[in-house]
Amino acid sequence: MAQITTLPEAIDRSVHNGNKIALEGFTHLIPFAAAHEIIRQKKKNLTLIRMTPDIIYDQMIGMGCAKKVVFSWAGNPGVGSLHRFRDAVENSWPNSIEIEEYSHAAMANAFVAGAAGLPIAILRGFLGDDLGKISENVKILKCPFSGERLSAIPAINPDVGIIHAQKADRNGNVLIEGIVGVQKETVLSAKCSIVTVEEIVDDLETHINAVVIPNWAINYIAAVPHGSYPSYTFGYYKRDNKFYTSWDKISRNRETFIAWTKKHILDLVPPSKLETRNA
Amino acid sequence: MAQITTLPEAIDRSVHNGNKIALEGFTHLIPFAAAHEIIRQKKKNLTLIRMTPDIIYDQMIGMGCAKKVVFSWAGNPGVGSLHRFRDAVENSWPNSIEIEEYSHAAMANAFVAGAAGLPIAILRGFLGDDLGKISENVKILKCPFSGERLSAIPAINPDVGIIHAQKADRNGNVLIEGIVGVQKETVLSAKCSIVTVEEIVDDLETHINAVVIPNWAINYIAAVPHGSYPSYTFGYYKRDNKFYTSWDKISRNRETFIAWTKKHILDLVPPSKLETRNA
Amino acid sequence: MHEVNYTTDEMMTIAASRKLENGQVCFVGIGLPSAAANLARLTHAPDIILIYESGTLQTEPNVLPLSIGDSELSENALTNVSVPEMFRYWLQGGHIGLGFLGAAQIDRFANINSTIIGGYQKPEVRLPGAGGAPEIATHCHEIFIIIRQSKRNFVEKLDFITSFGHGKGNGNRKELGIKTLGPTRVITDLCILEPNTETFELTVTAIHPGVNRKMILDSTGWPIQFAENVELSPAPTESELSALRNLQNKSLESHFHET
Amino acid sequence: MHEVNYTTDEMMTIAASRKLENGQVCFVGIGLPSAAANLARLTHAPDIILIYESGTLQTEPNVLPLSIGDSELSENALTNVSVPEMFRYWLQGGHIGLGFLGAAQIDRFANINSTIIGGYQKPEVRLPGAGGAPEIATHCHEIFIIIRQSKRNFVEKLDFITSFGHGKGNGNRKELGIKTLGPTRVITDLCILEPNTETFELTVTAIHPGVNRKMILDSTGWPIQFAENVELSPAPTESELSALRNLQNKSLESHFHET
Repeated sequence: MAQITTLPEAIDRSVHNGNKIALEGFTHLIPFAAAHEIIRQKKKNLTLIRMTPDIIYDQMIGMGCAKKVVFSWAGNPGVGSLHRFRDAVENSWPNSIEIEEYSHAAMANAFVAGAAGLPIAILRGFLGDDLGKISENVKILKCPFSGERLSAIPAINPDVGIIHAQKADRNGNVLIEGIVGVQKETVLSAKCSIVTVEEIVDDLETHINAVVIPNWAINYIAAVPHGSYPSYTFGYYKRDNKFYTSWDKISRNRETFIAWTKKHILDLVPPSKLETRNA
Repeated sequence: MAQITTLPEAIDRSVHNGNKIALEGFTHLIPFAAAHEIIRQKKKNLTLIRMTPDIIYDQMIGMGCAKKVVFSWAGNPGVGSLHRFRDAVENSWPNSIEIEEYSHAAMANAFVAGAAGLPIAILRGFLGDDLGKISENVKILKCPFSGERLSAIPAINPDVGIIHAQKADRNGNVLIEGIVGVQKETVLSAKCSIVTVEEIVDDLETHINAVVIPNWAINYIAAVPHGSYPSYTFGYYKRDNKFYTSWDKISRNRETFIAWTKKHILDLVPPSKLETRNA
Repeated sequence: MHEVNYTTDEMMTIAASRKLENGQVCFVGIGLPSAAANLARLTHAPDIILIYESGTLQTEPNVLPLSIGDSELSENALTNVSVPEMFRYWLQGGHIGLGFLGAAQIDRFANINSTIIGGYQKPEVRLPGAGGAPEIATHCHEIFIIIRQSKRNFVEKLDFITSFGHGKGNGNRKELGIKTLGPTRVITDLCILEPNTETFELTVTAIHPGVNRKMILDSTGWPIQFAENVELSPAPTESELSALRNLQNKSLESHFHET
Repeated sequence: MHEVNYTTDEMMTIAASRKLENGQVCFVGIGLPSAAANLARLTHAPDIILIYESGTLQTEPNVLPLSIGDSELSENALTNVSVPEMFRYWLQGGHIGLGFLGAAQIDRFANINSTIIGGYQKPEVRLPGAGGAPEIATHCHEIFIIIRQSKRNFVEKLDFITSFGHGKGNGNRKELGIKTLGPTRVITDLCILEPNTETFELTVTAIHPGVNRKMILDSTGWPIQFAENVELSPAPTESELSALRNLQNKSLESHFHET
């Protein structure tokens, strides 16, 4: 049964050093506020799982939270590289990180398997590409009926799954609208889940087939207005493309990155509106 | 690209003797009008695939359309037995039928696999039950990572998938609302698909995450008001529970069944409103 | 205090309903389980979470559904998901605490047959088959079964195991890799049965008012065991009975007397 | 007739856009593919169906999306499905005719690298990685690739095969059990390439205005072949250019000049 609490409390109780955690949201609804709270609480040795690491994991990696990143596309969308991610992979700064890499199709399937209580996902993937050849996490499975060769990959089951959503009702049922990515799978595959929401309302007032996650499938809910900024929340605010562009410059250099993080993450009392923090 | 046509035309062009066909709709949106048209067109030797055969397949079986039924629960919901189905299985009337039986979980997964272009579905199923022991369609698969034993079943890919839905727009995009069952999977797993709809409208006017099937995934669309009667269409009309109850009496006896079918299916010019036909 | 009249079916439904707890997440079969679960929701367990296999997640129907996919279920649900999602994410994913099933036949280890009487290939009676039951029986944390008790359906040997209960008894679930508890309680029109903690054989733990041990023995196809301490089920209260009857009348009205 | 000025990027985008057909179902990568596909939609192919991997099914954005998951894509889509559904039902299910990809590096058989430069364990340059490309490349009926041409990205040997094109040439896809056509066209800022029908090696089939064979040879990391009949790409028309520029300006305005 979801407990409605504050973000610092939810992170403190759920995320422990060494955990495998997934903060999901496919470009939309990226749970930035939760990531910043994890940075502030100085969590370490985390395995960070996310299809598109994006700026959110660039920040966490740069601040030394990660020992491993599980991903399928690591770029700054519409802009270019993730410099903190690259600095860690290429130069082991601030620490070396292990990477576990998939394609989007594979990783989406692995989240589905995790949510469905299966140990593996099967797909028609890794055909001819090098990822299938080098990865220990891709095995060939023979169809017991046709003899066809399929790929199998392990399910994803994070210790903690964290997402942002539009709203929760007072009982803690959560509504997600727009691009829904693998957010439902993140909550359902995780041992413990946190949902930050723009607001808590009396009634979700939505469509009969809307994407709603019931309170009994969630551990913690925290109201964090602008909790996905500089990503966006459909129906609430837009993506701050200028910030995404400016991140390229902020993050390219270790010193400017640290200065920005100190000012805009470490020194802030959460949860607060990040909108005015553009560099 | 969906062609908007009449129901007789759609059935005539798509459904051929000997085909494997699925008419889906989980209690809701059962495509009765399409089934009646198949009966009128005297299609034979069909493999009828459907999680819950319901009255719709009872009628088709009784009229000799079926050589095989693939299913997971064969009853008259809320009422009792399917007498025509039982007469075929127990007494080979009007002809013997083969059965291929699953659980709901297995069959739903098999539809998913079909829609996803996979040859098999895997699930944690058939644990200790006799269906897993006697079925040729259940095989054990060993997880290549953990060694765990999983069940594998073949994907469902009907020659023709038929569903009923609330509405299509003039381009042939289809909206399904309410209980959506395996309707999307039926269309996407089938080689050819037919959707009957209550009405064709200018604009679907629905939610950003509504269950909508685009026109390029559908072959034929036919407007058939009351096309799911005596089942129901959410937003349009209710389930005729009296008819479901009366079916027990109509169908219990071969002669009353044939008389009813002649009057209410064979002698009718389709598509028409069936609402006044209650026995 | 005057005597309250009630039927054995009413006693069974009310006895089952009492065993459901507030806040429980319950995967509900249609018919008797659905009646008992909704009675619980309308009486002592207002926050019980009801889930039906049609994809209606957390639904609060105003009347008992006639079919598993009634509009009443979908319109009063928190949301409606696809049937594959229901079985994959919610059931197999391990999110459901209690599975509440009906049955055609049951044996002493709470295995269920709802498939056939006679041989599988040419059955004497073809029953509806599995539906959602087999995976409900293995994936929910625990299972309640509600069934009228008679020699015809409490049988020495099932013709077919549709849903696995405790198999051949103690340890059999674990041997098959099943991690959930399985049937922890069977509620009938005569009594309540629970698996013996050592043998896992169903044992009478409570007897409904007006029922004696001989009636139970005569209605069971094997020499049924009684627990050391057998309770007497409290008779239905007037408020339980009126809640149940009101619900059933409203349901009949809704299903058959509207246009 | 006066001369029209345009950039090589504009030529590339317009050349690519012309190859898209009305009514085609097209899985679109972000950036150059998205620009070309939307230009086609706004000019000669108004009924082209655009799909982005974020789950935005059949979308008609008014401006070019900056990211794969822009609100512009979701608000103008027929519907929004989950990312797993997109990859499982729509892509792997075989419903998409054309996959339209960008690339960091390409080889003569249209294999793509977007993963690393150098060794995998300790790369000189870590690129973003696969994203949706590998399965787009094998599940769409055919593939177009749009990429700026230079010795740095048209290479003799890829450091990593992220997405399989024609592998080692003729027959390699079939050997691996891939049933789709793979890359049928590569559009660059200099020319258009198509696989030779026998060897499946990329061969220049059309050259853009102002480009000569030496420029193409100098911009390719292998001794590139020319088809027997090489066409001259028509220069962008004024209406094509104004449609593209208008779209790009509107997009910039929308992304960066609003609050």
